[in-house]
Amino acid sequence: MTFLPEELLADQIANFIGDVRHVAVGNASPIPATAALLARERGKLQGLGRPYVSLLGSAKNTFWTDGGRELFDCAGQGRIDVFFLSGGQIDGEGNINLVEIGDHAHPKVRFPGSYGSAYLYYVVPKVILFRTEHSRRTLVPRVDFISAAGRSEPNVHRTGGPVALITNRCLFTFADGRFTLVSVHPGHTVEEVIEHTGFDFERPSVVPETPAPTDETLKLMRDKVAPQLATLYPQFTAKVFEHRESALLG
Amino acid sequence: MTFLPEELLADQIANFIGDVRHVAVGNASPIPATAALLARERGKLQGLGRPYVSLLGSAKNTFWTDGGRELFDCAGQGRIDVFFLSGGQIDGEGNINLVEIGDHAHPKVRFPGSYGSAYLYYVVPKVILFRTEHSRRTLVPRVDFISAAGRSEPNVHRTGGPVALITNRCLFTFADGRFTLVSVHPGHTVEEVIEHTGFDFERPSVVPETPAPTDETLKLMRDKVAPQLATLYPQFTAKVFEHRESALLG
Amino acid sequence: MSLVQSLDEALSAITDGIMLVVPREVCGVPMAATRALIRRGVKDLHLVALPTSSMQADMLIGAGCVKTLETSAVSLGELGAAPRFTSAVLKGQVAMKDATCPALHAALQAAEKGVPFMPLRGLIGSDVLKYRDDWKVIDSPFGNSDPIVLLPAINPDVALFHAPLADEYGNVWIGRQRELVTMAHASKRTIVTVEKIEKRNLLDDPLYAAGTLPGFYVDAIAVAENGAWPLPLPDTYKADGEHLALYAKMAASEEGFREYVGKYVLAMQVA
Amino acid sequence: MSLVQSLDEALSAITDGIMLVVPREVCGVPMAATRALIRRGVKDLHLVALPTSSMQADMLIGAGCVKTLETSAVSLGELGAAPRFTSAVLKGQVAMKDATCPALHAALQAAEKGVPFMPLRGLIGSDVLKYRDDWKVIDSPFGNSDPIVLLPAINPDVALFHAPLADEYGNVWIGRQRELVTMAHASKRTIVTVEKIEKRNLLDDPLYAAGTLPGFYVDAIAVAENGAWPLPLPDTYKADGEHLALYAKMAASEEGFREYVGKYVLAMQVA
Repeated sequence: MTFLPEELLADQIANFIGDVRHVAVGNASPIPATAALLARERGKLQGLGRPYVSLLGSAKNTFWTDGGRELFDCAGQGRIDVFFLSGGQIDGEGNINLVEIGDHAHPKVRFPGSYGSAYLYYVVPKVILFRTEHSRRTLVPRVDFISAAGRSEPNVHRTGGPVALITNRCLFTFADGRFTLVSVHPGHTVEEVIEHTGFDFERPSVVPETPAPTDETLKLMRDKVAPQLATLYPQFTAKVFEHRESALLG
Repeated sequence: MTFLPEELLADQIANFIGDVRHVAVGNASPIPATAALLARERGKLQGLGRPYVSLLGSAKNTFWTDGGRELFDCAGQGRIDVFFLSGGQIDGEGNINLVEIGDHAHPKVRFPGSYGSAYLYYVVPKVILFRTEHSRRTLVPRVDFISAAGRSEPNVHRTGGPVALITNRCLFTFADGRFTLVSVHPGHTVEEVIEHTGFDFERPSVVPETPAPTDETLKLMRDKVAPQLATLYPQFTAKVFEHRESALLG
Repeated sequence: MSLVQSLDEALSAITDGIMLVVPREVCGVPMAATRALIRRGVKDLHLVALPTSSMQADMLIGAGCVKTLETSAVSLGELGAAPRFTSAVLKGQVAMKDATCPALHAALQAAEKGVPFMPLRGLIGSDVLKYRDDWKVIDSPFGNSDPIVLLPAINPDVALFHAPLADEYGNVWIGRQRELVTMAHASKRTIVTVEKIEKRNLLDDPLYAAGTLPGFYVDAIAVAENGAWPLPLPDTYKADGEHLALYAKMAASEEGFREYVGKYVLAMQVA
Repeated sequence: MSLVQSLDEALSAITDGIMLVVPREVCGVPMAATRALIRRGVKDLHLVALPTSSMQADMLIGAGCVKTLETSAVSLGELGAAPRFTSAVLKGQVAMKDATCPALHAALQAAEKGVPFMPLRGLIGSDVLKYRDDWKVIDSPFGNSDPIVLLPAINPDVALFHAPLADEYGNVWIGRQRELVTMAHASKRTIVTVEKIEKRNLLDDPLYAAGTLPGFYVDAIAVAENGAWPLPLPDTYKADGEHLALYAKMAASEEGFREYVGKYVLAMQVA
């Protein structure tokens, strides 16, 4: 079957989610939400009854009844296995910047702020970084402001951190403070990834192409996931799952 | 008018409550509850609309909706002005013992436990101690176990503590780590108080008699307070306010 | 296994030696579950009574289920001292970790928040603090030679309580009894007995949702009608004062307590 | 003065220079009150947005009401950056105290509990921590060379929010939005706007009581119908997306923002 880039990314993210108990997805994150719901549908098919998926912007898909602190308390209890973060800048050590570009005293660009990243990055076992603009502007040698650090000293209590970074061009994994290029999406090249990445990263001598979603996965996304997404992400759902003709990828 | 000892004590306690915003009364404390409600009726007469009275055992007379911690959080916020505590033992430095008598490793007597005293005694500005058995068994030179200390070193953050001790025989105030005998209840004597008190205390050369409740006060208690108490303390209300004939004090 | 189980199935995670947290009398004390645990003969519990207990702790201690008791007080209230508790403490049959109410609330909140400790005012100069070598005093870094107590988080293995209502998704309506939420958040597993289970989703109704512990935190539910008896269930039923007086009287002696257990615990059907 | 007041009366305690805490977008943002504050021209606020804000902080900053902003993020969400916030930060017109969401929740909980600080995991190695000289790092006395951040309590002068319903005793139904309770507990005064006031006692109904902030904590209430507009009120009404888009467009420039304020704030009647 043909598929859209969004479907490729969601499939890859769902693979990273794996078999876990609870995936939480922040606001304005339609592709991670698609991936989380896909993981849940796969869990249903295997009779697992997991993961539990919390979509933070959705009253229907969250269980919170203890106020805004509950998400963070829940993570602190070790009850959130996967979360997603992005960054105005992301550097090669996995540091993310959601605050500003330029000198702290006189920044040139201001982003909204760190949200919960300075906490969740440290306590959610699998944080999947997500940035659809893969450029030297976003993937930098060193972030100007560390909203949350990619790694910590050994004596720092840390139960979480980044495990992967997915972009519009490729997929990296993260371990021991370094990114490793795992695969390049169809239509993109390793050279292109090197050219547009501001930090050094590991890579095998032959970098495979990111595998296309299987027909089974595409059907799950389109038939089961899309209807669940429509209320929270109507525009995204319409574009990716309803009016596909306009944007097909071979 | 004639009155019962309970009415005398409640009147005295109400005077100590004074003009405050919030009086909280623990479980199984009918005389302090009477005093708190009397203070509220006096406030109404003066058009003050205070104090707010919380009776902890009563669903009708508490506002708590945040679970068992709310009472203590409320006190920590400085929103409880008056509370009442008792002790299996109370000593001359204002220490109270709600835990045990004897050696800690092998106690001879065990009380229920310290409840919230080890906290509330430190953070409620006016704690009124209350012990209807005034004897050398209860008022001791030194408590065997300090559930809560009567006073603290100057560097210890402390916004509360004991201001008075009322017994079946007399009324003490507490300041600078010492009790002072203020008045002796009708029918009792200073000598008797000295004989039955295990700790030293200050006293003026002439100790007055605890003044009888005024007719106005007795009417307030009997007409306004008693009906509010009846649900929570039916036996007490019946004994003190309904079947008074059997136990009148001249 | 389904979330909704028989009482004995639901309680199977309460094994010998675990740390078990239970609520105070006004919150929904799981008395049917307590009787089932005594029938099964669970042993060596580290019982955390948040922050106090009455008949439940007294029975569990009397039946020999408790190795360590962490609480602020145990008493039968107007019926007097808790006799089995008092006897066991005086005989050294139970290890006491005496606390004060807000310390237990705060230590559970520390576990809820995933932090190693919580600070608390008060306590300084008390023997409650003196005998708790697991509590620490530091100079507050925000003060000036200002000592403050730090309480280590309490992370129970299991939270157990009784509630009026659950739905088929495991959501439990707890109303104003919010320490039950903290207990569940702080504990590795949560087991709930309820008066009834309704076919609905409590979280869909904003009025119910405000007083609901989400099923996400709940590991097992068993229906136990009148499951707090003879203690009260808030907004649902009152205490059975006559039976409580009977308990106080019988439990005053070791023999009387055994007779009580024989008659009201061992001989009773599982709810 | 009665607890129920006109909007301007109720807001009179929000004077220049105070510390004001307001909730995030999904909790009931007091927008009618925000417009009234801008009309009155309040200045030099230390605004704590718990833990984030959208149009409310952007407007207060654009109108020159804010001296210090303490929050984890300000954004118009799908409509993009918050333009007046962004401009003011880049021009140095507002002093930023950048935080992270759970730190603000925890610091308010510290005030709620009357403790000087709360510990929090995470943060170590971040520039959020680096630029907060009011936050301290200690070696946890329960760890082994285990650094942990201590956040000083945030004790606001006033908590301000909008809710669906209050009763004549000042009890306010807040449903699941429990951070509103913590805000009120942590603040010296609490001012609430509501859609309506009913003649009843919310605490008498266990279903309502579970989601009620007791009037004991409330200092003033004003009725402001549709008082969160154009933002949503949970379980009551949705956001006015069209108006929000209009705001985002007009507020993109200083002049456009002035025009917006002239048209939708200054020219509007007090609710």
